[in-house]
Amino acid sequence: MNPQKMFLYGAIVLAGLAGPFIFPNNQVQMTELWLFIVFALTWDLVGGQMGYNSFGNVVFFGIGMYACAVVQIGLVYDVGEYTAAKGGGTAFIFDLAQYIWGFAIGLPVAAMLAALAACVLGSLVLGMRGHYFAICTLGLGIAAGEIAAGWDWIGAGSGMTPAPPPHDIDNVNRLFYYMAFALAVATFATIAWLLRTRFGLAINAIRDDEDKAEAMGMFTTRIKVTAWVIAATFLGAAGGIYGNLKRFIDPLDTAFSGATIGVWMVLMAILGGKGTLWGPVIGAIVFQVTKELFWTYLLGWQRVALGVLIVVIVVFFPEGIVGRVRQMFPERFGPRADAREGAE
Amino acid sequence: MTALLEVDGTSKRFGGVVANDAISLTVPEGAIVGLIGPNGSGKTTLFNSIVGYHPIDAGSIRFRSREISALRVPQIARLGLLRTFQQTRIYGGLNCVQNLLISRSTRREPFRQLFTLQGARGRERAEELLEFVGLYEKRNLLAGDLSFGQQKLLEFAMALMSEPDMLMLDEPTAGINPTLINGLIDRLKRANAEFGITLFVIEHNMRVIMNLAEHIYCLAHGELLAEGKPADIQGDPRVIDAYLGAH
Amino acid sequence: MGGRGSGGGDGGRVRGHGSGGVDAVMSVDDVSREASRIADGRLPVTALDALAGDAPFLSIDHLRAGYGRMEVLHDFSLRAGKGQSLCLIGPNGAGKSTVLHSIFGFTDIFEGTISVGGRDVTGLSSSNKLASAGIAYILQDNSVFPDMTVEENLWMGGYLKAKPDAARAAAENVFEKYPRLAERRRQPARVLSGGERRLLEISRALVMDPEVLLVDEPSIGLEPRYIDMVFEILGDLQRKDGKTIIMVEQNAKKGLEFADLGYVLVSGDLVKAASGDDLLDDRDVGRLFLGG
Amino acid sequence: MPRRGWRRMNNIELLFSSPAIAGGLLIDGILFGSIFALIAYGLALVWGVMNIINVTQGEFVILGGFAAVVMADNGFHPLLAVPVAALVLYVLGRLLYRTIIHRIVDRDLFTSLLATFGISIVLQQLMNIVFGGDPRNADAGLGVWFAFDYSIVLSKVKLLAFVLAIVVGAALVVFLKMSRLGQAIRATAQNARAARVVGIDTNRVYEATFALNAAICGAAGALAATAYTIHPYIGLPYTVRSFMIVIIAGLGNIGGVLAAGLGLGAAEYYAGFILGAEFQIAFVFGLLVVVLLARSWWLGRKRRYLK
Amino acid sequence: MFRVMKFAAAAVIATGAMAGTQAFAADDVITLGAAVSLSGKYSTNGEHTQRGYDLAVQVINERGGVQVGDTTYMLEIKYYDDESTATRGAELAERLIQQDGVNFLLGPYSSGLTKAIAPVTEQHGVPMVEGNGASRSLFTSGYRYLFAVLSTSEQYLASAIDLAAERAADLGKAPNELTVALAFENDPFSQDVRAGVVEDAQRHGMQIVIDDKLPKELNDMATTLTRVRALQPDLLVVSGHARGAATAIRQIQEMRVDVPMLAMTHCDSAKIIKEFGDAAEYTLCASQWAPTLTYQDDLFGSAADYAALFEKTYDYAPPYQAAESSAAVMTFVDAFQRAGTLDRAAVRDALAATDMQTFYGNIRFDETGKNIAKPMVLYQVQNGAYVVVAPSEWAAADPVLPRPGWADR
Repeated sequence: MNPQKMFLYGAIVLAGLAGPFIFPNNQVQMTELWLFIVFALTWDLVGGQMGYNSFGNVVFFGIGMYACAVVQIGLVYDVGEYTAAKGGGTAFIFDLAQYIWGFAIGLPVAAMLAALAACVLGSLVLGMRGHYFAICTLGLGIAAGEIAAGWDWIGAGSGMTPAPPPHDIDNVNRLFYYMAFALAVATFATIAWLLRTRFGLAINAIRDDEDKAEAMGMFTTRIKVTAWVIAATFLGAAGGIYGNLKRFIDPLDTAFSGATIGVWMVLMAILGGKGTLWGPVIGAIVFQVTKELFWTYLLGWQRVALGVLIVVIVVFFPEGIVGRVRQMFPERFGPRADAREGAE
Repeated sequence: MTALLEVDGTSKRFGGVVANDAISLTVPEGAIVGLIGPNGSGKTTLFNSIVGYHPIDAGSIRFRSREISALRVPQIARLGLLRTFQQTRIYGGLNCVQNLLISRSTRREPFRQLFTLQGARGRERAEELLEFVGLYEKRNLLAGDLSFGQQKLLEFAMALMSEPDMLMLDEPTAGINPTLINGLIDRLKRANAEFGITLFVIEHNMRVIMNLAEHIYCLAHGELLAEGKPADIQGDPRVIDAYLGAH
Repeated sequence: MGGRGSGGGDGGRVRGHGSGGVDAVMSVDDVSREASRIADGRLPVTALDALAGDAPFLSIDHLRAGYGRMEVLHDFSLRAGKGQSLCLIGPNGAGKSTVLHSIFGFTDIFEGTISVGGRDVTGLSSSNKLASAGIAYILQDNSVFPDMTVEENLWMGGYLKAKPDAARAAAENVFEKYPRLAERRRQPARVLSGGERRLLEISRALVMDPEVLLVDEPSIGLEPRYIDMVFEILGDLQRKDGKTIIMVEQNAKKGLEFADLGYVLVSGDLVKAASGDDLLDDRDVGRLFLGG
Repeated sequence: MPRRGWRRMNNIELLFSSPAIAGGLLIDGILFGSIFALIAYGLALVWGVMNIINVTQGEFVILGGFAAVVMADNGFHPLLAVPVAALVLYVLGRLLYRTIIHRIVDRDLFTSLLATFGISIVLQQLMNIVFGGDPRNADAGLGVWFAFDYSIVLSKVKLLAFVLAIVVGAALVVFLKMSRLGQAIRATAQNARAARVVGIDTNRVYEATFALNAAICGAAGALAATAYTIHPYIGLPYTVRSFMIVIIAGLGNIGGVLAAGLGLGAAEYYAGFILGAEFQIAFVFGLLVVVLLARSWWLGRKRRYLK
Repeated sequence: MFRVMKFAAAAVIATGAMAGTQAFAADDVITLGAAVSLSGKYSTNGEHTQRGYDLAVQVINERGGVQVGDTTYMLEIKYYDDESTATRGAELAERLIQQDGVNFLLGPYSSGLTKAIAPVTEQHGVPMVEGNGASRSLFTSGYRYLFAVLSTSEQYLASAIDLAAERAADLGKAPNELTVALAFENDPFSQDVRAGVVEDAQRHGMQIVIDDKLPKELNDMATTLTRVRALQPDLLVVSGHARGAATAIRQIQEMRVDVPMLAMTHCDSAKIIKEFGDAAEYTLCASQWAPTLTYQDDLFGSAADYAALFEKTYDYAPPYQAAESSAAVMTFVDAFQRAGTLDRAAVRDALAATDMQTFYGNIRFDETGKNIAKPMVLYQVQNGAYVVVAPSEWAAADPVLPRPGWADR
């Protein structure tokens, strides 16, 4: 790593750490932004780098969200009773230790369950090619949501309230912020490293020509499932944080929200530049800012604007911001100028 | 010479159409063997059957005496039996060096080896092979930006990078400038002689196949029509009738 | 570098499907480099006019064209007279197919004009090329309608005709001439072998009845006897029906033997233009493009 | 959940306790499915010819429905709205093609999914702004037929939708086979470049195809508004079911689309009856996944996934 | 790469800068914040809610505003569109409080949205008065800053069940022989209503024979109705916001389902009389409020006056969602005046001490924040109008029971 890059990464980490103190009023939006970066990065690993456009990654997000909430609650109370009270009942109080342990166990469980789901589902559906995969994942996402909405133990359609934070923590959102920040950094670092390994080349090869990769002796299904599992792991943890951040899990609107977060993660990756390391990060930032501006200034028309934005991005700007920059400055940012070059 | 690949009475049907009918042939270790035949005579079907693209209906296929007809594509490839494609296939979004790096043989390595960084040795070998096929100067270009002929050469280099025991080439010279064909023949011969790779080649260009192969099989209508030395095949009236056309 | 094939015989001409030596080893770049060296300098358009018999039917003037922002052809001009055939040769990536694509409207044209029979057709979309300018294109890759029968495929060639009967009659003519297709007239085109498919594609041009026929690699991937059949049809089209044919052929020898005119392209520039026979006899062309 | 499981057993028992229930449900399901079949025709056409998965199907349907509601509000018979809605949507289809769709025809399916998703959001919102979010209904006043002492009740509007689905299907087959445009559409679907080469203006074929699809959806929507209730956000169920039908039936197989549509309607009703209404949609999507998995397993077994 | 990063950093800073601009109220304006559903599945009721708020603000401002201590303030509402999704609602509440500096929140539409927003307002200590979140669980979570002017969900259809028990004889049965079919949308509100109905039915010993959850993308309930027809329950209870009501009325008519009693919620917000005419006849409808009630206040006058003003302004009769929204604004105003300050905690305490009569009904909160001073009413559609049939003190007519069968109409 050259000093320039080191300085850069250092600056970002410092900015991330200082964020809530500089913009205390935007803490929740910044938390969301870090999570969005995780969404876009993990989507891009499979969709952009490997060429498997999934509309179903939200499944892992939702699984993680429910898993984390269930663990947090289940460590202390009976989950069925808790959900039957529909998030109400002053009897369900968590003290600081219970709350912290809930996270300490809940987040890893969320990540692992999501990974497990990716492993099982992946071995089934990753054998499909192209748009059949996209449609199948779309179906998976919606089916998962509907099943969650029918499952009484986790609150069914009435939703589920994650463990209420104890009053000892006076700014629980700050806790969520740093968890999201840490997760985003971990995700970025992991994916940046992956792209420098043979694995990175392998998933790129699958994107470019899967038949060829197989013919060259690559066990493509195993590689594809691995990539999906890695994406799901981070996404599951992100779901765990997101559910707590929102403090209310609706099965269709929050957890398995294919029409919002499920599509947004794709859009962010495309907007920033599919198949690049920095694209999803930049895409997430631009998207979050744009979205917030729409909601503020286009009351009642913001969804129209969002729809138009989707069309414009997809139709007129498919190469994304990073892609456009590469086209404009091929010497500086050309296809070779990505992270992998440092790998020799 | 021991037989490296033995195809024994394989048949393949698609719907009602018989693509291969009880074909038997042998490719000895270290040899260059040709496969010719009119369009639709079942050459590519035979190739696909050997490398595992579709199950065969009857017969057996053995590689190093091991039955491979039930194996899947990557498993067969990892035994050291590789093929190239008629419509050239390369990884268009990667540059030439990367194309070769990812083609490096991992036959004896575990899955977790995928999670290691690339070593300098792999890169050295990749550059050597690019030099060998004459693409060294293009090594940092995206493979998708190469011309068709260059992509063919790259695909060949990728195959070599994988250090196969046997390489099956599907029309290696189709769409290549005639002058370059000579170069390609030379490289194929050198690959055979220097790297010890057994070659099995489908080819339409008679000049190429006559120069290259030691032994030629000729298919027609899914059946084995003739086999023999190039000179014999060229003079075989059945082959001339079915393939070269009398004029 | 740059040796001559031992199988070559009379003055660089190689005939038949004979054997060749393997001592000619040349890289793509070397061919391009050598080819630029043999260029006649900038060819005056008047020279092209003269070749076309001073009565050009199809003319391209100072064309700059390519795909997206990439420019493949730089200031390219071409002239072909009515009923003439012209073969474009050159190394891979020289822009031969791009010329055909440009004429048919598959490329982005930045500058220059293309006209047929005196009419400017530069801006016409590819869908209208046949209807408005009588230009037909035989693609390099598969261009039959797989789920239609052979018969229907031929009829589709007459899609633009006012009366479907005219197309049917033309199709009958084709069947009479090529019993191989007639045998299969009621089968879907997808069951045809590669050679039969090529035959169908080219004979469909007979039904289309265009003024100008663009042919991309007529012999690619074909076994020898189909190659001859294909050139036979093309010969019919040119000599009997008086079509103007512009062709790209990798098998340069075959192409030049067939064509009245030959153009040599290197990296998007025209470096040589002459009659087909003259090019066949040209030592440099022979060395660079005809193979040893 | 023993109680629920027990309930489901009871539901199965109930279902087969009387032929009127099983039969009535079957008929209702089939009639329900016929509207989906109509929409699926259009999707199959657009998907097959243009290689575009149009997520806007449902919104086209709802727009057609609002056309019927508006006409009913103004005193016209809502069934008059069937041709009117078709016409309105035809124009909208052309408009959308010229502004947006023509730019994505050559791109991958994924692009078309996303782009049409964007369009569908815009249409939903515009409908919400123009027509309001109320659930609406256009009563055709056709009444019902009934048999066996009301145990089988047949809405005439639904029956009409069913008949129309079959008529439109048949007309489509004839149109594709016989008419010049139909020929051009088939040719373009099979090989667009070749179609251009024989002089077919593929751009116009695409435009006509897309508009035709919108028109079919509009007609289906007018029927849906008379047979069911509509509101701006209810398009998605129509979209996904048409998806599902096309995937089961395959492209370019209109008889199959009809059969799959009717079958899906019936299967869904039985599932809803037995599992409870809350799992009806889960069932549809579960089925989608299962169908795709079966397809992929079948192809994989034959190892026929080589492109 | 460095340049890309600089760009990213700039974008981050830009976000903060833009989002940080605070829309502070001018000195003499009190800004109330509200995230309502202007789009999405609740947009119908979201609009009723918004109009209820707007009408109250308009009338109050016309009357000279709010006197707090020595200052007179005008009211103003800062709206966002929550798109009928819980997630978005919570984000917007956060935004109203953190970035827009709003100190008082009005509730969104629906229990689900209120559930999502309540933890946010609670955490920031921002008082919220809501008129559209009826779920009982909202008031068992110990929220101190949440106040609801409406009756909670378990009361919605209690009077319908009581009515059935009372009038069981008319149906030819004893109360404990009655069978009940339930079809409730799978969302927090409807499921809470269901819980109340189940309790009431069990109290009377009634037997529940169908208990379906309807999906959220609700436009067809034929499978449920087929079972209703097969099992012939005495009472069918449906709840699923406006769409549920519309779908049920439509399909009950079309499938000619005969049940002696049909009770549902959201009849008026679905405009079932206007949309379905005769098909809506004899339906029992739970309502928080009715224009025929005898409540009054100084601002709007009687319930009927409010209804007239609303209809004059918006061209349709006010559904109760609008009325309770207006009442929510009045509750805030009352609390501001009594508190004499705009301090959040003081206003919260004033709210807790509310005891007032409005056109909408009496408002007095218990310690959990729900209104315990106002009962639900039950309408029946009779001759194309809503007629109050229970509770008896306001009943304008006797309920028609059992509903005449379709064959007899």
